[in-house]
Amino acid sequence: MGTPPKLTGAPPSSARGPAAGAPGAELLEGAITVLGLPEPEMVAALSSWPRERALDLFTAIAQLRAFDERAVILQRQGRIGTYPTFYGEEAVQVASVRALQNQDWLFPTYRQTAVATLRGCPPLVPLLMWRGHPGGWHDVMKYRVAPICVPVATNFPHAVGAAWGAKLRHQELVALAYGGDGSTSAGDFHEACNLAAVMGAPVIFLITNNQWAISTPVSRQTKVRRVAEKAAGYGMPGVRVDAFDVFACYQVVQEAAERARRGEGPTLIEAIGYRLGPHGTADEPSLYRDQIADRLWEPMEPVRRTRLALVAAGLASEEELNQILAEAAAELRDIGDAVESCSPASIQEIAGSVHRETPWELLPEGLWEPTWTGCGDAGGAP
Amino acid sequence: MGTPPKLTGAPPSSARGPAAGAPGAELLEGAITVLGLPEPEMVAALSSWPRERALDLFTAIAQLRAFDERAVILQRQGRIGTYPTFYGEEAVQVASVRALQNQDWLFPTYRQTAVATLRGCPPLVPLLMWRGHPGGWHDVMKYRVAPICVPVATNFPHAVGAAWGAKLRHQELVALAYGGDGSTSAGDFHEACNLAAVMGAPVIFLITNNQWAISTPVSRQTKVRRVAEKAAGYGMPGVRVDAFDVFACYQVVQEAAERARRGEGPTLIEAIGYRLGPHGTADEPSLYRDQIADRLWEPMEPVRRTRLALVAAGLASEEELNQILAEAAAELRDIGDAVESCSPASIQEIAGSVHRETPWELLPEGLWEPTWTGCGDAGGAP
Amino acid sequence: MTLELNMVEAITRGLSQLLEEDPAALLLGEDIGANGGVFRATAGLQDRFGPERVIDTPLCEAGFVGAAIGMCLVGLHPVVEIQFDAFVYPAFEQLVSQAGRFRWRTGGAYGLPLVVRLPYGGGTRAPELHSDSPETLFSHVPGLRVVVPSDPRSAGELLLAASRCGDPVIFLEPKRMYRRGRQAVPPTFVEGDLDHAVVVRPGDDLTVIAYGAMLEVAEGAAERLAQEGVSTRVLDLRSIYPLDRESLLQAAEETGRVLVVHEAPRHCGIGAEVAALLQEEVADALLSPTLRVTGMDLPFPLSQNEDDALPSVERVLAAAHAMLEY
Amino acid sequence: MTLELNMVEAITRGLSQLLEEDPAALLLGEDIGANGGVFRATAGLQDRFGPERVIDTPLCEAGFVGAAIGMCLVGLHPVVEIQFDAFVYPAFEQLVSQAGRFRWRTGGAYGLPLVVRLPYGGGTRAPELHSDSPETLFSHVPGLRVVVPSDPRSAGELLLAASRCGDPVIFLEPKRMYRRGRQAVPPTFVEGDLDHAVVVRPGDDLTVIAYGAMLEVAEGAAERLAQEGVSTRVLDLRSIYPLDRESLLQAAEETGRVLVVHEAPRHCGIGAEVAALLQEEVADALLSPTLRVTGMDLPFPLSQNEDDALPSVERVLAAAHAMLEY
Ligand SMILES: Cc1ncc(C[n+]2csc(CCOP(=O)(O)OP(=O)(O)O)c2C)c(N)n1
Ligand SMILES: Cc1ncc(C[n+]2csc(CCOP(=O)(O)OP(=O)(O)O)c2C)c(N)n1
Ligand SMILES: [Mg+2]
Ligand SMILES: [Mg+2]
Repeated sequence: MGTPPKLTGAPPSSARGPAAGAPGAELLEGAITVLGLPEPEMVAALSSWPRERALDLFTAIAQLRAFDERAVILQRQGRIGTYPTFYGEEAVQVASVRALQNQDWLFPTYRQTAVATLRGCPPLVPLLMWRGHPGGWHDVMKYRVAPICVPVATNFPHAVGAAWGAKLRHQELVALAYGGDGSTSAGDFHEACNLAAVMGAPVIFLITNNQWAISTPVSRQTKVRRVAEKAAGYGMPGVRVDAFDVFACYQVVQEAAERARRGEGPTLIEAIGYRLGPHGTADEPSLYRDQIADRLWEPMEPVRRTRLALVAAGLASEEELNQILAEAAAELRDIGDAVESCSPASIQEIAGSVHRETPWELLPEGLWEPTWTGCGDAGGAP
Repeated sequence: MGTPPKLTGAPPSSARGPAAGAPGAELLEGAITVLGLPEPEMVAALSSWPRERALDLFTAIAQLRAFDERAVILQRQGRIGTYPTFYGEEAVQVASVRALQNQDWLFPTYRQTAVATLRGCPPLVPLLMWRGHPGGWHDVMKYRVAPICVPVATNFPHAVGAAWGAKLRHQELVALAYGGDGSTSAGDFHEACNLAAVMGAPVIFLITNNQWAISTPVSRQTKVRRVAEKAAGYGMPGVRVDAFDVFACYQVVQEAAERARRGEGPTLIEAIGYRLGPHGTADEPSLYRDQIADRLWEPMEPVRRTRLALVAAGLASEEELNQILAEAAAELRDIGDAVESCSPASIQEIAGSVHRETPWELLPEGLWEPTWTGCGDAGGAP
Repeated sequence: MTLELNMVEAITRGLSQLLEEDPAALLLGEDIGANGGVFRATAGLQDRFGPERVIDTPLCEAGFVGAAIGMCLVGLHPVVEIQFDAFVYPAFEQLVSQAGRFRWRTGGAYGLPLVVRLPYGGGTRAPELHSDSPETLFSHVPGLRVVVPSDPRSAGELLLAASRCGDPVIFLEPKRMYRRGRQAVPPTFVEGDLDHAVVVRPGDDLTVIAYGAMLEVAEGAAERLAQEGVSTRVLDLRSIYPLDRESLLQAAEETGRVLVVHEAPRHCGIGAEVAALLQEEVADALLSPTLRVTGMDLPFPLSQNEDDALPSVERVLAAAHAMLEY
Repeated sequence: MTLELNMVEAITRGLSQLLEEDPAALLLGEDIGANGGVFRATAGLQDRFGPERVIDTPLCEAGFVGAAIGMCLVGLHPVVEIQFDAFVYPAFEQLVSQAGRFRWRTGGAYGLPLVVRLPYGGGTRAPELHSDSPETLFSHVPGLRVVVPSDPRSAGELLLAASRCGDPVIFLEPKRMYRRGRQAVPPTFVEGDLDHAVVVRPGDDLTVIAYGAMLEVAEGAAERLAQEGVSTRVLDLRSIYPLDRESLLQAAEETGRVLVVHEAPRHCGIGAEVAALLQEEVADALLSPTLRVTGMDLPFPLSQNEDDALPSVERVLAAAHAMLEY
């Protein structure tokens, strides 16, 4: 369930766009893209990218992919609980982290549970969270990555507050909040966008329009299927970009961050993609969408698409890229054991983590202080 | 406090627009207007209006004005509690009721507490509400006017549901929800607009942009001071109209209602005005806005402006219009006595009005059924 | 002829019966159409009744709960599904400031035939905010009815009653029980009784009051106590607000000891209300304090620790023994 | 040298002291700038501290409460004003699903220095939804502190403590007491004690527990009881969550009778929790049931009937007499 049925037979020769007839492909029209350009132009565009940066981006994509595939396996093995795969969204997630600086804040949702690992958080930590271990929280201050946000859209105001607050304190800092097409229907999205625009908060709303909210198609989510068109109503720029294109997404996030740093306020970025996988491991897409049609989007799958482009642009060889993928996968091959071997926490420890001084109400039987041991670095900070 | 300081000396000769230098006057640019036209065109435009309809509109304006002035007096006399005057918003409110049909639903806020009276509800009823009498609720089903909504923006989804529900039941019906510039910042506004557009609900969002939310200017409420520009983000038309112009507002609401009846879905109407009075009787505008500058909007005051126009267009004489005003005022001269003479309700009656069958918890001492007597028709229905 | 259904199947059946018998009934929620809801409680209903009666909404709980209020005004009887417990919070204002106050605002004249279905509670190894028990909050808010079924039959019967009672009902479905075994139910449900708690097991020495998934725990404890020779009455509360005062007082008078079990946090929970009520009204009949075995005052733990926070047979037994030895 | 201030003046002073002493403190809310807030609690503060520390927000409670959470992450100490009690409901999800869970989500490492000021309660002849008492709801929600001052001095002192305690605090201000008389306060407030209830009147025969505006009612009743020769202790709870367990048990043990007064609805209110706790822990010390004099389980009545719903000295006396004669 974690990954959709792969294309049978030969992979499509080109990775410029989805195969003909892919549902919602028209949304890509007019979106900023590099990998979607005709090959000569694409190669020309990539030639301006330093090889190191290009390889770094590919490596990060490989790491996210390795995490996601490993997590899906661990879920199938019953070693972690239900898990929302981000298969296919690696490119936009990597670009969002790499195009920002380490002092910038990220506000992820359940769909970006590994972005903290791109800032050095051990992959064990998010996996522990999905295992339901209370040690599965990364150190938010150390990485400047907020806790994973489960209630849709509630992370948007947080990002606005962090960015606006930093502006008030004259700290040079940008905040980026992630969301999906479904999140744009929620009141908190609106209140956050409006507040950010009024206050000129240096925040980026990065909406990955993967065209589905569980079983709900974007056409039923909003009459304006182009999410970026919502920006005008707030008086902020809206930018549309190819979500499967790490280079285009990098540029767009970087430009938005520069605007923010120049004091020009928020930007709404719509990264147009398609949810290649199920909503999560408990989801059954066959109930509500045409699995055959969905496969027409497979050519856009970021690992393959980026690799084809890097090779075509002569920035790397197929071999070294496969090497990177292999290493990323190897890194995580045995992490399931680490996940399982992490000693469980006691309810007393958990009760001690709710307030600064634990009220007697929390645990009539008596109180303990939290001491997460051997579980990544979650909560490890003072 | 109920009405602002009147202009001293001679009233401005023209009522086409606010006096030069009026704050926020530029928002009127491009707004649909009849009374804002140069006099010859204005007269030509009015000539197409049947005299009866024109007089009916003026009469309704006079009635709302009489209600508002009386309510302010009763508040000063301590016979009712704090009261949010709608001084200056009579034109748009009258137009919204008269341009719709009696089967259409209205969803008023604290700022439109007398609209039910334009559908036959005794003025006593809303006055009783402001007195804090539990009988002060009009019969919502009889008038198809929802209860007064106090929490800003929460009435928008109700209007969407009524309109959408009627559409599902194939009832020919439109719903109109009122709101202010401040209400557009709230999540419920967004969720309602988006839901209405997706479902094609025959609903009208009538936003009176009076440029203030208590002490907060619209410039601090939204970066897009033209509220109508928010409509595009939902995929619905946005229309801008002169809020002090009963004729223009009538046209615009009628067109929106026709669109809705044709199955073309919701419309966002921005009625551009200016809050001529305080937010309410407890508000002290001198703390936060320039009372002198505010007076520059006084020429737009609907009673005077409409009267000047009707006379100029030869649709009525000054005398008969003054007669209408006098009668409207006379109607309510003694209503304060009726308000006071209404016998108070018992807490037992109130407790009996919360559930269909009153739970024992509500009144340990014992239960009574509600029997509102002699208080307008509130709750009178089966 | 009867059917053997689990709770979620019974709810599906109850909903389809509602849609069959009441042309004004309709269902609203996220992913309830083709997907049949994340718990499949509406599986097949959109195919049967069409997309105008089983409606997928955008992601906006306040918006569609508010819209359901408006639908009531034009004669519809909406049944709204909230996808998971904690996602009712965005709709909190619509429920508290609007739904619960509508009849009162109309002098008692008009109520809202609105049902909000809320899969709730822990024990399903779900992620954060997918295991809350918010019933206390709604029971403290005026104008709402709060109902919790405990088995397939009560789920179907109370659902029908909820939609027809004329007041807005927060209908909490113990999701942990959705697939916890089948029960014989009649081909069509009769309207359940919203006003009365049900004695699911008679007893004289002690009464354990529970609702929802905790019934199972209460019955498990009663069984163990029986082996000890303690005759334990188990009372299925079903209505959290209003409370069935008579049944509560009767339990105290007839068994002298009352123990309350719920998953929701302890502070100001239903257990507190029951304990306060009994000592106010029948203090003399009480042979021991009314003890509470409840969830803890902390965010519901992630899956590895949820069993630590959920009331268990052992915790109930410990409390029962303390009461019996009091 | 001391000052004579009423409660709203004391709050203004407490806020300005906070802004003076803590460069990271700032105020957010609707109309708190030039207008000084609808109750004038922030009057003059924007002039003194500038529009970057006393900030008028758009009309979006969820948005600015959520933004305040984000501000905490960059080292700010926001104090948010909600204009009236019922308008906190749109921010309910941000408080329940986010603010109260942040420290827990970080394994105890990071708390939110967030204060949400909430003018609350009845008795001011205000329109609908301007007189709610929502403290119970927040006290049932994990991770929040719920604090209620009762007089000018406690308002100033507890406000300072709330902003510095390291946990999110719902700070309920009994608006009915805002201008209810002045009290001598020091020129600068010391940090109040969030953990302990305060005996505001000693007594041995009976304890009346109250908070906020109900203190006045409790003291009025104690005065009348004194004339009858009944020595009544009055306990100002101050912290609704957590509760000061020791003071509660001590009151029960030393006076044998405990009566709880609050404006909030009765069902699952603080009175229920106190009554439940006492019978659990010190049943033997109780000479009578713990009675509750509370608001009613109905929408707070419009002004003409609000006195019927508010606890009064008479209602407290009636309950006290019942307890004394028990
Ligand atoms: C307030 C709220 N309501 C409902 C849910 C249940 N839910 C989880 S993800 C999801 C769909 C979100 O879709 P989208 O925003 O497009 O993000 P995606 O999952 O596609 O990345 C829903 C309805 C939730 N988490 N929060
Ligand atoms: C949710 C909510 N927050 C705050 C308030 C307090 N309040 C009442 S009216 C008002 C301003 C509304 O401004 P606007 O929407 O422009 O309408 P207007 O009063 O100008 O007609 C505020 C903040 C409220 N009623 N509801
Ligand atoms: Mg999506
Ligand atoms: Mg306004």
